[in-house]
Amino acid sequence: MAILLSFDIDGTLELGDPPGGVTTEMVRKARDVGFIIGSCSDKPLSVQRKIWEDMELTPAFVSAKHQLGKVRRENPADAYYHMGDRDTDYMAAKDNNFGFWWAHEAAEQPWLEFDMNNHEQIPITT
Amino acid sequence: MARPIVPVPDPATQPFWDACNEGKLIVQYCSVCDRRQFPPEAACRDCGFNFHLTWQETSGRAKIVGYSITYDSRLVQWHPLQPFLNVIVALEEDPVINFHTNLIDDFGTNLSEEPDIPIGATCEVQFVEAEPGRMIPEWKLVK
Amino acid sequence: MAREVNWERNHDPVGIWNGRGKAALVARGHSPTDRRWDGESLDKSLGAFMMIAVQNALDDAGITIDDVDGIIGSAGGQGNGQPLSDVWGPRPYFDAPYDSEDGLTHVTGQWLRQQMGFKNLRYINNHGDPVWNLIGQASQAIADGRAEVVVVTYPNGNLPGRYHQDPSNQARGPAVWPNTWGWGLSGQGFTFNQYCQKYGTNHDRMAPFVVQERKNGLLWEHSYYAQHEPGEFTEEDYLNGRMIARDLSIFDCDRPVLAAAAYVMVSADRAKDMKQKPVYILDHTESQFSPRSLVQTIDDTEEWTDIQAQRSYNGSGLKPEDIDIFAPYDGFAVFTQYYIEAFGWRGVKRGEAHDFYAGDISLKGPNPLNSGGGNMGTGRMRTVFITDPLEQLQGRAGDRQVTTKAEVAVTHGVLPITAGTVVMSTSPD
Amino acid sequence: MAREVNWERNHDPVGIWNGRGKAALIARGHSPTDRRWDGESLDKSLGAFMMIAVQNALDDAGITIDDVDGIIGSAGGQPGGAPLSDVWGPRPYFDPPYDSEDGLTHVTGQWLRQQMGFKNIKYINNHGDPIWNLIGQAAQAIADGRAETVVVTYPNGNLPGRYHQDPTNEARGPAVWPNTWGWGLSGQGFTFNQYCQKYGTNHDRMAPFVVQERKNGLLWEHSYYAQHEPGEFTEEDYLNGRMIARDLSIFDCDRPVLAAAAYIMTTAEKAKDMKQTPVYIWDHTESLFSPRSLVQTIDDTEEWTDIQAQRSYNGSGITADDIDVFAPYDGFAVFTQYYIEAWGWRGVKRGEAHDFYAGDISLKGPNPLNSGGGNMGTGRMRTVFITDPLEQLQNRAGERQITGRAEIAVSHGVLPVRAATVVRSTTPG
Repeated sequence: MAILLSFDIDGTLELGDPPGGVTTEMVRKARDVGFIIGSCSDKPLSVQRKIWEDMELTPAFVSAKHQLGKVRRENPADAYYHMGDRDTDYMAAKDNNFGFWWAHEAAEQPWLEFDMNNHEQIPITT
Repeated sequence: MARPIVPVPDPATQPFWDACNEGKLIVQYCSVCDRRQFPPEAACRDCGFNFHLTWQETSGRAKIVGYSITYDSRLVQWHPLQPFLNVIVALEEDPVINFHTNLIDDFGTNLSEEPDIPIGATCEVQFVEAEPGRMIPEWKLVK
Repeated sequence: MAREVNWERNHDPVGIWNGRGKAALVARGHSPTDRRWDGESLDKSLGAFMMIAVQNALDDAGITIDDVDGIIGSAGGQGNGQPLSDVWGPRPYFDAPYDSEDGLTHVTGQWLRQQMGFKNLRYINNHGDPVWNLIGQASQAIADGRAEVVVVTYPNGNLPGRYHQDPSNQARGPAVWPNTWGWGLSGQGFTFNQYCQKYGTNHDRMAPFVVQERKNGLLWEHSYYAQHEPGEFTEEDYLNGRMIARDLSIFDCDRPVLAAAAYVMVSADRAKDMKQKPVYILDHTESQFSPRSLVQTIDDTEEWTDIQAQRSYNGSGLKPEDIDIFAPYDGFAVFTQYYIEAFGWRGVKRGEAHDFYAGDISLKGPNPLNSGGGNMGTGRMRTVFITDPLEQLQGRAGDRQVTTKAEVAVTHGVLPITAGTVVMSTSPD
Repeated sequence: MAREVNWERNHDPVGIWNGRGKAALIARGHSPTDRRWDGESLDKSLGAFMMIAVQNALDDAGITIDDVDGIIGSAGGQPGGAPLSDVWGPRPYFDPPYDSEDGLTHVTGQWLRQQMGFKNIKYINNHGDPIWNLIGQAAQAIADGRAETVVVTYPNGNLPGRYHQDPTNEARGPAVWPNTWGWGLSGQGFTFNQYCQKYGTNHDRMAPFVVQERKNGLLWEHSYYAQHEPGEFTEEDYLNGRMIARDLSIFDCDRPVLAAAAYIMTTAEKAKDMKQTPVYIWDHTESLFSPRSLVQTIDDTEEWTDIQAQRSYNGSGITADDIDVFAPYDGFAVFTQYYIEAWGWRGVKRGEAHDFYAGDISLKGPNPLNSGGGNMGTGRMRTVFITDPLEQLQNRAGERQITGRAEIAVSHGVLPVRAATVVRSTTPG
């Protein structure tokens, strides 16, 4: 199965400004487990690419926050998740039929409990 | 529909909101300066006095001046409705006087597609309930 | 002492300033630039940064604290010490001198005097804001003989938490009008949308301008981006900017930062003894308007900026072709076009700014607009609008030094509705 | 439209006024002077009186309503239409145009335009006060080209009932400080008492001054006393005055009256076509101070009046010796000594005014102080401070015409804390 994780940066990743609870190590682990990973942030695309370089990881995508729909179109997957610290992140996820975690929830790495062979996207309920 | 944020009247604006509850759109008018004034102030901005400052009912008709669409407001209560439309209309009989509207009847909020905002198109006022007992002016396009 | 604060030149026709050439800007000093204060590190508070900036400015001028007899500054917040927004104080305080907001998120001249040990001050004023007005105020104070050697202070704070968020579901006082209809940055979006409709242009045509400002900003060592995000900002980045309020995208809004700057200004007489070349103040003018009704329309915007531009030309006796260095504010990127068109710099008329952006506005070209990078290129500290023109006129802008003549500079800000313009020159006449 | 009201010259050093000689005062018109309005007679309301005064001024200048393009006035009360005191409105109103306070106890330019049928007005301003400031404001408006021929209106109302009586047993806002401790006119009494202590003088030494003002006032046809109480006021009368607040007696307080005056001011160019000899405005300057703490001390008073006197000298370029006609305000008789000493007229220094009063200050002598009689000699209408110097310089003061040179006049008022000075001359300078 293909499951996509979209990371907001500021307030979510530890390299963000302000730093969030999701460490580079967690992102690396998600990649190693087989998730499609990338970022979706208000930071300029070029800055997002630079941050991935600093993490020594290669993202499948970088995206502006309002272009989450494009991420879906360009990255076929069976389930999509976005995580972030702002209403804007939540709305972007909701509007584009992504699952969503608030940044503090994401820091618990809920994706590590997924069955990578049989997973159904957890809908946004709130 | 309850509005995200409701206005709290103060002495200067109470007559305006009371009139809204009666279905009337009123603005201040200084009879000696022959000048309308909105938003309401304690005195006429021209002569500096309140002697001739009264309230005058408007035609309730206006034309669209321009618009914006809010995607990311600092007003937290509005977040669930993003993106939403912000339109400015100018009173037909006195284009200096303008009003806010979200044109809710025609375009709603959570805009899903590009709105067609015809600049210069005529609108008329309608009153919508911001909360029980509190009507506020909104505007709709005259077809 | 009799206290009068009415120093502004805002009554038309202002006429040539009688202080022309009597005051000079000679030196600048900056603190490091951080994104925000963590609320704990006392060596990185706004007060600590302000002291660093003041010392750097004194060193730059080659003088000591004992030479200074005036401090003119913004305390960095609203009067009476009100917090800048809901996330600013009250907080638990620290030991003196950090036992109040003064020194943490605001910095008064009186606090600086105490901390830094200024002994010879005879004039302190914290009532001004923003930096264009402060430079004007200091020029006027010097021309009037209130002080001879003035430190101008401009601290700009930022704390954790989102800027100016408002959770209330009720609107009161003047806020009933915007908030009831969800109006906010839409004000700037609306006016700019009117501009686009009026002149048949669109948001994306600002790209070359913002991209160029980012380029210029990377060449200024105090820029937030130069220090913390030194990658190139591309047209692709700009065009993918998320809309905040149409037609204003996230990359049209400046980024709040924590930084302080100080300037040394002196009388023309004293200027001769300073380490740096004097840059003389030829004029300062100010304005404050109010909209006709609820909102600021493009017509208001053009009327107000025209009045202020004419006022500045009237006060300085200059014409557009005399301006070598032009630094119109860009706190929202949409402001700049209104100002360029009002001042008619490089012959740009109403509605032509985007065409102008499409031409050569590069640093080494004929039209080096905002050679310091503006707020877009440096962060929301505003002081590049003073520092860059100063350095250009002193011939010490380094990589940013323009290749055109750099003898007369005009810097202008902040909003169309309330503005100050400062005219500087390498010569006192 | 951009609306800015900041026309005052109040920022030192003001420098020679760039409008010098561009505006001229031509003519004056007065209404009858009554003690108070009865609340019924519409032909004696303040509005009716104001119209009489305007028509008289127009006739005096030899022009018609159609020649006028500006009205600058005080509406005669607080902005916002707040009543002057508890006995002033709200009341039952009459048919239009007397259906509000405007026309009864206040008179706006807009009301006058409507009632009198002014057709060519392009500038109206009611925001100024008192009369010295209005003359300055009109001079500035003319010099700036806002209007060419301006009517300046100054209505002064009075209604039945005691002036400013306050029955409340609670004090709120700024009134908590004076009212809780029963402070009132004691403010003027206190400052004057300080003056007496400082310079070793006393209340009774003001007698020659007040008696002389009463004498002069009887020679002015519009004086309340000339019209209604034409007997001689003697030194014995003064010395038997009832104390109101030591050291201020009832004869040191001006008498509230109902009267209106209007002035025609125009450009130097247009002045040539008018019926009367032009008197040119050389300068106007203004000031507004605030006490260091609760009350105005003698030190405050001397500092403020010194600043304003120097400002006026700086703005007009004249010296004390150049002043032929000197008209310092006397709304309380104690003010005048502060002003004379600040200006140093006839060489009077701090503490010497009472000695000066003891000399020859008669109308036909060498030092004809307040040749119009001031408020003490005419009632609380203040306009004699404009009319008398005008007539002296036009050489049509009749029995009041002084015997010395009358080419340069200085009028000054109202309070030490808030003042304006107008300098006039028979030549444009």
